[in-house]
Amino acid sequence: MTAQVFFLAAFGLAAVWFGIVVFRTHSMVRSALALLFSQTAIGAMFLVMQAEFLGVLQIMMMATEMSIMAIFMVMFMMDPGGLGEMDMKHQRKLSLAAGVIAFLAAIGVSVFADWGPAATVVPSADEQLRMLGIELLGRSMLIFESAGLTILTAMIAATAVAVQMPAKKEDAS
Amino acid sequence: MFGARQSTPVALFAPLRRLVAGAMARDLRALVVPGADVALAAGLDLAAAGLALAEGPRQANVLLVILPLPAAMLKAASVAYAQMPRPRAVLVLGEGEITPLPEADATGAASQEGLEKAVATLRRAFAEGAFATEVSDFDAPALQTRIEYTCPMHPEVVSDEPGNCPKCGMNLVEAGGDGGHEHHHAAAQYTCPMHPEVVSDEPGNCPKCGMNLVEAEGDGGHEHHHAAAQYTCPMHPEVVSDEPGNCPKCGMNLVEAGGDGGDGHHDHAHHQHHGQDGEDAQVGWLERIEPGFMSMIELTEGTPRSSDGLQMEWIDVPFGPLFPGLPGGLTLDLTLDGDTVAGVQVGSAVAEDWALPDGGLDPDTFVAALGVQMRLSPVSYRLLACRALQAAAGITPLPDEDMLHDGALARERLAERLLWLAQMGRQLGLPRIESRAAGLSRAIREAAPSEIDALRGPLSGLVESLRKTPFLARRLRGIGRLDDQGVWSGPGGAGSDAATRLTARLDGVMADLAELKRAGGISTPQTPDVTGVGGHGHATVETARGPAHLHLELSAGRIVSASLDTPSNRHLPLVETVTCQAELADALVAVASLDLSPWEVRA
Amino acid sequence: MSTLILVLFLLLGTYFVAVIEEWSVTGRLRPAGPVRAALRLLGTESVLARKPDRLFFEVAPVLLLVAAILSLAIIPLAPGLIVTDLATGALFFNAALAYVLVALIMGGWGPDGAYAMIGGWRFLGQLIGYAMLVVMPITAVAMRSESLSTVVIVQSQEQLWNILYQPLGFVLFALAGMAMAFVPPFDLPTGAGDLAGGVEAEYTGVRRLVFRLGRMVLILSVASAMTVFYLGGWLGPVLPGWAWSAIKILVVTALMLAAGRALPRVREASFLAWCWKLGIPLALVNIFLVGVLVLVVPL
Amino acid sequence: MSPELLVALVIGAGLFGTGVYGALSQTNLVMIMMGIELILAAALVNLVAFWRYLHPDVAAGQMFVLIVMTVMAVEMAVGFGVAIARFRSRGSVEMEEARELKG
Repeated sequence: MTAQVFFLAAFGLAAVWFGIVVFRTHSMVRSALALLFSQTAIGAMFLVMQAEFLGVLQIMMMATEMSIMAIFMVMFMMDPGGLGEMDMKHQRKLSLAAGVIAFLAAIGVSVFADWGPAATVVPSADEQLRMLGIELLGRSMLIFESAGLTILTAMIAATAVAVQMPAKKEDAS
Repeated sequence: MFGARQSTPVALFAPLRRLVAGAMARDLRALVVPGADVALAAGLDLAAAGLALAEGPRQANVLLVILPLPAAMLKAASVAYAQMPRPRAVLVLGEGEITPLPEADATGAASQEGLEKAVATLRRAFAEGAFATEVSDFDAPALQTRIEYTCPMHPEVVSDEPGNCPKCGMNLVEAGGDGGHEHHHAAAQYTCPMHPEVVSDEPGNCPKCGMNLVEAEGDGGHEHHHAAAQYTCPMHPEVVSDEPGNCPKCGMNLVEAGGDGGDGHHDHAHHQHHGQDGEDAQVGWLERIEPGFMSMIELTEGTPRSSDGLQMEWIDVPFGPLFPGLPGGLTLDLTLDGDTVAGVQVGSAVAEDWALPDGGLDPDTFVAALGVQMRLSPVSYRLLACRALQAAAGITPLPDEDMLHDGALARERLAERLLWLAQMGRQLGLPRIESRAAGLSRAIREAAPSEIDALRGPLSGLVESLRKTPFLARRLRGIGRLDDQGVWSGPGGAGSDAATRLTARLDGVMADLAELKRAGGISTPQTPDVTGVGGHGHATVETARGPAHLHLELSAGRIVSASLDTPSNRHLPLVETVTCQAELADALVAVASLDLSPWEVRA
Repeated sequence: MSTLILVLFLLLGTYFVAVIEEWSVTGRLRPAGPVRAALRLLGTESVLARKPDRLFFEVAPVLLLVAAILSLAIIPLAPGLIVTDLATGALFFNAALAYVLVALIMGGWGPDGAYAMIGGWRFLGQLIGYAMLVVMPITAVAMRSESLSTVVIVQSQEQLWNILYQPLGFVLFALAGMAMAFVPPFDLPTGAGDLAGGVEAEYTGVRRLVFRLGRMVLILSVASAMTVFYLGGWLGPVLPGWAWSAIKILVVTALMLAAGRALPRVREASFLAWCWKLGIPLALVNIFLVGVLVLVVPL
Repeated sequence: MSPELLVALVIGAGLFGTGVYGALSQTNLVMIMMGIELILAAALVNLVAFWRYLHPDVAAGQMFVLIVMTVMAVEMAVGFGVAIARFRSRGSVEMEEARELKG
């Protein structure tokens, strides 16, 4: 067993375990931060897989994203601290079955598919960055720009949906 | 030392302990009761005496008490003392009662000299007694005797007063459960989230890990909302649970409650709705909700709504009476919706009832008492009382003397405006302004006429630098705007906001300087001789906060009735206007910009 | 040897930051102040709040310290004097400091106190303001050096420091960095007059000591980043590289804290408005200008 | 096939299963979003693993990861927009209480 396998498995198990914690704790803030640590562990997996840029990016982005998630949990829940042990689940059996089936199916595919020989040589981090940059601003420029445009649209649309229009406010009162 | 920290006497660590104790003795952080402003008004220079100001009780190791103080303030001080980490000490300046606080570790007169001596004593006490093998604990009586009220749904909501739960609007019940609430609480069991084997009938802390106990699942309080099949214990009918399992009391298997399991409170209500109109889609979809589901819409129904329609957690946060950004003694209880102020309650922990005793007061006692009570502006109120007495007795004051009294008044006004500036500097995070204003305020309060000329330069320098501080005016603009026809009588006038009030006070500083020059000298007022005289008198004095009025009635040389009208007392209701729906920081700035003195508030 | 210098840099740097920080609050320079305060906190009881989220309460100060120290790992003090020269160094700096937010939210939520909680959430709002203003000026810096590696970034400033090459970017990054280190006037999460200490309010004893240490290392780290990205890092005549680094970092720290002493604490709302309405467009302009410069005047 | 790839894929499967369970079992909109985030994270792990162990010389693999990260951010933005709007109109983000969305 190589060191890479060991670290992959270690960070991976941490990621899955934190993922499970998300749905087991009663405290909403803990939920959000457990998800953050799950994502951070995934970022660490990227680093193990020598995708330095992606790993660091994942670790950076998720910190902010999940913190925002935490504040939304606090806003929208009556009992964010989970002291009341409120139950927030439904269709338990169905979802558990679906989860297990999804897990097994994915494992089945990954084990039985023929993935071909594994690559051993990986470009250096510098080289990767350069390649990625050229890819983004060359062949895949259109896709990248569409992604950028999509996120801008989503930002504007989400804000428009969320903001209460002053005119509407007068109606309500 | 009473507040010593417990430590085992291991010889190996003795030098380290000495080192730490020595460092503590030279790094004293004081929490000032009633407040840093009162220390300043008493002419104390804490930094020069070697005391740094602590941000809050958790960061303090010295509780500096400036006496005399009313009981309410002492109670708050004892709670703060209980929150201070050990080793901690009490330093008392002045004369008076300090119960329920523990015995003082150092005492002194309320003067700079007394403070410095007391600090020296305190340093010795810290160096020698910061650590002890035997320590006695201090529990603030105020923390022990109170009855806590809690929400049956939200055990984390604990309040000192009965009322409604800020989260769901339900009535709060007395923690511990008595009389009328039996049906809710007879079955309520509290358990530790970490140690399920810990079960208690009362809320409290887990004996194993100290965590707060939470209500065990399936207690009475949840009954209405779980309309599902319920399970109960054949031996203990009060044990009701949504899930099959064991009875927490006797461990027997729970059995399904007979027949009406699916017909709880909740469902009945909806059947009725259904019967009435049958078509109501709003009710229709609720029908299909899974059994056992707790509807948030129902729970939050009827709770107060915030004006922006986006209600976040409502929390009650006390600011004061020992909050560093506000005048000491002012209690500001804010209800926050997120970080917006949704409700406010303002009061004073140092207010006194101004009722006169039966048979009246003799003038000397009255004037002295007024001077003691109005801690921040004693001269103004003494002068007010003296002038009212003169008016009542029909004495015409000598113009020269009156002029000198005006000088004293202007000097105190100046000191007070600077005191406010120091407070504002502290709140806005301008330490340079804070220390300069505080130093000048201290210097001017007791300055002789000849010394004031020397202070003129630094004063106008401070005013100039405040006018030039970048972003200060922008920071204050639009905050705490007052109505055009309100009761505001302070600087800035009607319709002012925090920025215009600051400008008005700075103008006031220059005007006071001019007034001092015109007065030409200073003399503090003496109680006029009114032996045997009777009559009515009224006087008005312009303080830094606005005009103060006193109307009094003399009968045979004694004051039999007095009605005092102070600017702070008048302005107190304005707090609600200026904080309503403001962001928290803005609300605090707005309150500070009103310059309320809690001492002038009537109990 | 280089490990020793790096550790010394961390310790001495933290100490100097603490001295300057005390000056910025009290107005007095006391060299023994930080040592005394540290000893006092070491000997003070560490009180647990009444109903804490124990896990968060304990983890928050440590996480703050660890995040701040990690972000220092990519700071080169001299050629070869760096913990790890990552190809994505500039990005890593951001990634490490993103966890300052997590630490503050944990520390705010943990003790179950209103002041702390409001402080923690306020910092989240503050982050939404400054986050883009940290990343976008760094983008412009990386455009000039054609690399995210901090060593290459310093080398790219051989001819002209970035503070002169892209002054607009420096101003934006300096302000955003101050907000990131929550030094005054951006100390919304820990303001004394505003929240009685905010996130720090409930921490006492050793836990507070760790928190304060983390805070000092954070300020040091932000000052170091400004030095590396804009002030040419170790570049300078006569003196050895590490000395130039140390001098520049110290000066930047002092200026940063002195600025806070003279300015009133910002309003959260106006900070956000300023960042999004003015800061981000300016950062875009900066990127455009630097792009033109890089193509037209290769310096 | 290399053991590293297998480990990464199994971890991905685990995250995917957890995400599916979470997204289906939770009643709260924000919690459901957390489940979706986990599902997307599983996709990220798989993409990076495929890139690393099958085609490390093709930068398009990394670009896919960036696109998925964008999708995560978009999902967050839209989800929170909807959540705020619902919270305003109904006072709740419980999906049990959003049955009228079924039509």
